[in-house]
Amino acid sequence: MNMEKTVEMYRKMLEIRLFEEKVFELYGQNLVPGTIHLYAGEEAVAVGVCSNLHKDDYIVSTHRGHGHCIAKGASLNKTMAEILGRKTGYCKGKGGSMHIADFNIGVLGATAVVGAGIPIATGAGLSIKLRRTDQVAVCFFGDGASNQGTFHESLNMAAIWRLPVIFVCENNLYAMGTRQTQVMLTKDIADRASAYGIPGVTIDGNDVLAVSQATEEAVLRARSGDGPTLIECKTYRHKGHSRFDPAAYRPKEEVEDWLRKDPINRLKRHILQEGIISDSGITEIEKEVTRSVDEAVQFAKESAFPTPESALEDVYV
Amino acid sequence: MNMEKTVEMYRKMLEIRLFEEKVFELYGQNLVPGTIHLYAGEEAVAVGVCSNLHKDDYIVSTHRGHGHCIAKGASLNKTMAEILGRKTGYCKGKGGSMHIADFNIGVLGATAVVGAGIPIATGAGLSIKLRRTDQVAVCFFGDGASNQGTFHESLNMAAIWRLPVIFVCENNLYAMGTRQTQVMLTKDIADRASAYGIPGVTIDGNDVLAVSQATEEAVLRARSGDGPTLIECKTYRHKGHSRFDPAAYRPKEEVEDWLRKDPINRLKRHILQEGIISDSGITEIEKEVTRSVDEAVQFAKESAFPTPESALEDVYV
Amino acid sequence: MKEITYREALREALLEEMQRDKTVFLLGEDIGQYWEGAFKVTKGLAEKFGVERVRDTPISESAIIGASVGAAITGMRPVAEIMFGDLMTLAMDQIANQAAKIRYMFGGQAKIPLVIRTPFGGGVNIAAHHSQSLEAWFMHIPGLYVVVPSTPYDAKGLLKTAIRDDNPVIFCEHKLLYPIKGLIPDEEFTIAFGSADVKREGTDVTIVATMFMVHEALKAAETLGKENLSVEVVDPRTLVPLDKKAILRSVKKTGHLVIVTEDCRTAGVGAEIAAIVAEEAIDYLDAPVIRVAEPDTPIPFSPTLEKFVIPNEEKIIKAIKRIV
Amino acid sequence: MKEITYREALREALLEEMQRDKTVFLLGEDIGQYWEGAFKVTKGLAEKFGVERVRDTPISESAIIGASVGAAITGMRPVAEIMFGDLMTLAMDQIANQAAKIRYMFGGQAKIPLVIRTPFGGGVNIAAHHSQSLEAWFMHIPGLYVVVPSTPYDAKGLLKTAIRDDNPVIFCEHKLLYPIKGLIPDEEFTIAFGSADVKREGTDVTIVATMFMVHEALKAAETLGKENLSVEVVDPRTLVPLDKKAILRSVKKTGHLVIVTEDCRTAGVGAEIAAIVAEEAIDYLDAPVIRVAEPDTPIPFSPTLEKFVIPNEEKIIKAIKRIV
Ligand SMILES: Cc1ncc(C[n+]2csc(CCOP(=O)(O)OP(=O)(O)O)c2C)c(N)n1
Ligand SMILES: Cc1ncc(C[n+]2csc(CCOP(=O)(O)OP(=O)(O)O)c2C)c(N)n1
Ligand SMILES: [Mg+2]
Ligand SMILES: [Mg+2]
Repeated sequence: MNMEKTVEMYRKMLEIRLFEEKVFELYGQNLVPGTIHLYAGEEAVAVGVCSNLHKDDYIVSTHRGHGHCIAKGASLNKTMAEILGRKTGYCKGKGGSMHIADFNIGVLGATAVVGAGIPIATGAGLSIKLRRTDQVAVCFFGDGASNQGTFHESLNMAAIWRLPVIFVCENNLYAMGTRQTQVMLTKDIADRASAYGIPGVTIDGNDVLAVSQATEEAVLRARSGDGPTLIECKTYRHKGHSRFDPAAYRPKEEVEDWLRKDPINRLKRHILQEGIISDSGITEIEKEVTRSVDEAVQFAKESAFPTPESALEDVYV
Repeated sequence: MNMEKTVEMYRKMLEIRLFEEKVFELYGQNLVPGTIHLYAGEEAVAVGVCSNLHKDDYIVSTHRGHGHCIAKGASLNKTMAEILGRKTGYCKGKGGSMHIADFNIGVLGATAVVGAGIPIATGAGLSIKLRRTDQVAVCFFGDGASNQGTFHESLNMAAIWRLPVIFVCENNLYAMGTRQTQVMLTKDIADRASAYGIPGVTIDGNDVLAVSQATEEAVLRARSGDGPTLIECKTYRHKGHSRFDPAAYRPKEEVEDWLRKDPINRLKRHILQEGIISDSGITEIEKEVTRSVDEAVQFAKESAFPTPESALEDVYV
Repeated sequence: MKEITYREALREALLEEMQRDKTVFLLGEDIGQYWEGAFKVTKGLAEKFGVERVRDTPISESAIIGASVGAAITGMRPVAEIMFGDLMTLAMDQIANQAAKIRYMFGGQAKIPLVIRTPFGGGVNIAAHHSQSLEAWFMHIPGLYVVVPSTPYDAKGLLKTAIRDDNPVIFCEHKLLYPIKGLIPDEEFTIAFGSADVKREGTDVTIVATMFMVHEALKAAETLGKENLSVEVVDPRTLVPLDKKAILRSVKKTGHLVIVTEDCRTAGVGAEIAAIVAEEAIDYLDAPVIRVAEPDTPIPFSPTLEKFVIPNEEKIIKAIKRIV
Repeated sequence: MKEITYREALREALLEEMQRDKTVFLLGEDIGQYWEGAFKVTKGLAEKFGVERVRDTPISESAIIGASVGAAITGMRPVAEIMFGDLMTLAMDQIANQAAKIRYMFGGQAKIPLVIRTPFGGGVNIAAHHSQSLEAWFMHIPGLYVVVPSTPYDAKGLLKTAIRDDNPVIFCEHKLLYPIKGLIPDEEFTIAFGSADVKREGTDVTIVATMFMVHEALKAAETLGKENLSVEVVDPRTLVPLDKKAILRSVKKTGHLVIVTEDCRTAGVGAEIAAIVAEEAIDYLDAPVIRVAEPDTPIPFSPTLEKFVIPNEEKIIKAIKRIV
């Protein structure tokens, strides 16, 4: 693994983590309308995946989407402004936390209907194939989403048409309060790939290097016209499902165990052990990231709310 | 295999075949409104499956449903009358060919939305489990239907709840003009069972003894609380998809090959070879079946059409 | 009498009906022991009745409703919860083609004692995928009943009736109503479908309003009352069957009709009510009918935007002033 | 001018647009080489343009529409076929929550140049799962256009416009219209959305009718003409956007309005049109508005039953005679 890339991944993961911590804090200050679904703990998935994508590659995101977008290169300022409902946000305040999109960098948007993004990413893959570019389309979705009919229809469709799509299942073991084992008998969701005749791999989703490696292979496969891959990343969300969820359904030991497996600390240890950069290099990154997150907060807070009448715009082209 | 049961299966298969031939004939005489989807060629599936069911077991049927219903014990008279749109039909003329039902013998009805019956049968299985009876629910559906989202959602649901449901995929190689191999990469649809952690078997659907055997095992499993089974029966429809389809998309040799594999001739040969009954016994059955099919035609033709105003009834209880 | 919330009223109805009839059971995503419903309507019920009868499902809306249909036609009385009304879209075949039509298609052989509970409505800044009001879709499908309670009393009485009814019922709740309090009798009661409730009597203008909008309409009526305008507020309580008589009676009395619903204006609930009046009471109208509804946009996220599109007291008053 | 069928008109539109713009492609079940569409609208197109651009899909309605959305927002112009309008129910989330809302939710970033073609309507005895008319559902969802051509000319001109438009369009066809013939120009033409067509001028009564009902309305007008009643037939051609002006202009002229649509009466297309008139032209009405529609039943199979529920010339005449 390229050292520069490793450091860049560290920076991105930290960016997501600190961003999410700020969102949590602002929520407490009543500055975030609606609800939030934090990505903290799962950073290695988005970052490991997106580190293999070009700017014009696509991703389709979910209700737990801040991390995906930031990993793909979204502006912290515009993301934060959107979450705070400001007119400078990515969607002019129309979308909010669950619907960040940036079409300029291939972020085709986050859908809050669980599983609904899977056929959309499939369609982006079809579009790539028809336009004969070498892009790929990545779809993020949860363990819960893999029980939706759209999962089945889309993976099959992508398989038969050999579309350049990478299906990334973020298996954080829970869908709200529902444990994965309660709602499916198969241990590994990646095993479902065989029903469609495509490769499926299960990896440690808290190991960004493993995620990146698996994605690299899937991207290569996709770009060479060999079709889709299902990558299941086992990971864990640090917080509850949404802002108000105390997540009492999770055993204390399980939570502690996973907190020990924190993907950012893990990468930091690796970086230091391998001497990729030094302690002071890490501190430098932390400072820079903290600064840019703080800037995003300031940008968002200082931004105006949209004018009420703008609610009537953007329904049709 | 019990000899009596074998003969009974022969009779039922013949009943379906001659019934379908009559429907085809009546269609030509403009006596059948709408469209029809004939079951001819696939009789071994319905009969092999239903020969293992009790009267109070359930089946859920499809647009190609005449055979399912007759195999489960439906009255030829009422089925034919329904197909001809008469008020003496099973549904008082409201349903027609694609919507036969007989709740008295567990025929929970045919849905014409491909794949829509799969969750309904699952719900019948849930009901059985909640009511703690030892019934089972069987769902018939096609190869085409297995690409619907409902297939995925329902098999998973039945699996996790260990419901007494038997999913019978009638793989007749085509969905309208679409070859199975065009729309899925896996050769055997039964392989999809592993995605749900349930057993899946692929059998020769033109061999009624094999179908019966596989069903017997699945029924046993279901009644003992061990959950669902997916049975894929490879078979072939003799005619086109619906009345007006010349089925030009099927290679001549393929059709001829399958006609040679006709399930009724095959069972007849077996019966004669094994000496289960004699030639004259066969002739006797043929006569009886012909008579009852003719009676059904007469009954239907002589029945009145429903009064127009009865269209307003049965919307609500 | 006792004072309880809409949420508690729903829960009481579920609890009482489950106690009364053991074929009643609940299913839905996260309605069970670990979450007790996204809006906590099923709180404590899994604990009380066990996980068999208060059943957590996978995220499979189509199979949830399909399985409910299958259970309903074979002797059970399922009450399914779809976590947000917007997600009914995922089960529309099972709702509109199967649940609604099975009885008819099969010539009256089946009964479908199925209730689908789901929360509609905006006002909590959760944007376009979690804020819609789609009641009109279900009104348009014969075979379904559509229930729209606005108070704890109505919620409890109508839910009990829904569970006892042998037809599929779309039972619409509203996110902003869950915490609203109201009085209900201590003894058991049910409310018949098709009986509107005049929530406030008046002689000058009729407001027909549903769900959360009933409360906004009552506020408007109160405010206008101070200006000596007497406003009647009619709450249909069920959209199918619809108590046309009650609506027409009120319109014939006041000669003025304002319809207030939270759904998108075009082809919404208000269109049907306006059409009925245009067909059956046109000669009694002293002014044009007015629909106050959402102005045909998806529901936006930001509070300034959402507030602009959802009807409220102020907009109702403005509408009424246009015609009196 | 040349005379062609509605089916051929649709096919010509598809063909011309595919020739004009290589980002246009078709997908759907059995639209390709082996079947050429359940109603043969795509006849010869797979042969001409290849299986990449005329793409047979698995039976996966939700993924068909979802994939179309994904293709549309990334530079392609998909035209999806859903084999029967009743099956739109299987893709309602993708249609109503994704296609319709993506542009808005994302603050105008996306364009969704997507057409969904599907046949509605009864009259061919294929019962409740293959005969519905669900246009009103789509009217109720902002972000969608809804197109309802009744003639070969309208079909061709509107489909070409639909394909060129950057918004998602629900393009409604009708099974009984496919073989109907009409004149169209030899040269290229398109028809702007939102422009109603007065299919017959008259002064005594306005009929607003859509799809196959336009033809029944014209027959009724013809018959009544012989009795010296002058009937105007207005065909909105697109329900969203709706040419309100044309409808109001006609109603103001005639003072009598009968709305004829094939969908279920309650909360159907007719409700919206009646409501508009109740809001904006009530003073011009000399009689109650009348809706002639399907009487809120699923569509039954048997010819005697189906004929009874679907509107036709006779029922239209009866309705008109009630108000003149
Ligand atoms: C179709 C659908 N059903 C239910 C919901 C409500 N809901 C929102 S997130 C969620 C859990 C999703 O779980 P998973 O897919 O594992 O993603 P995670 O939240 O764990 O990242 C549910 C049930 C929804 N938004 N959409
Ligand atoms: C959801 C849905 N999509 C499409 C159709 C149109 N259609 C009717 S039968 C059929 C083919 C079904 O194929 P299969 O499931 O293999 O059953 P078979 O006809 O071969 O018995 C199709 C596409 C439908 N009725 N329902
Ligand atoms: Mg999860
Ligand atoms: Mg088939």
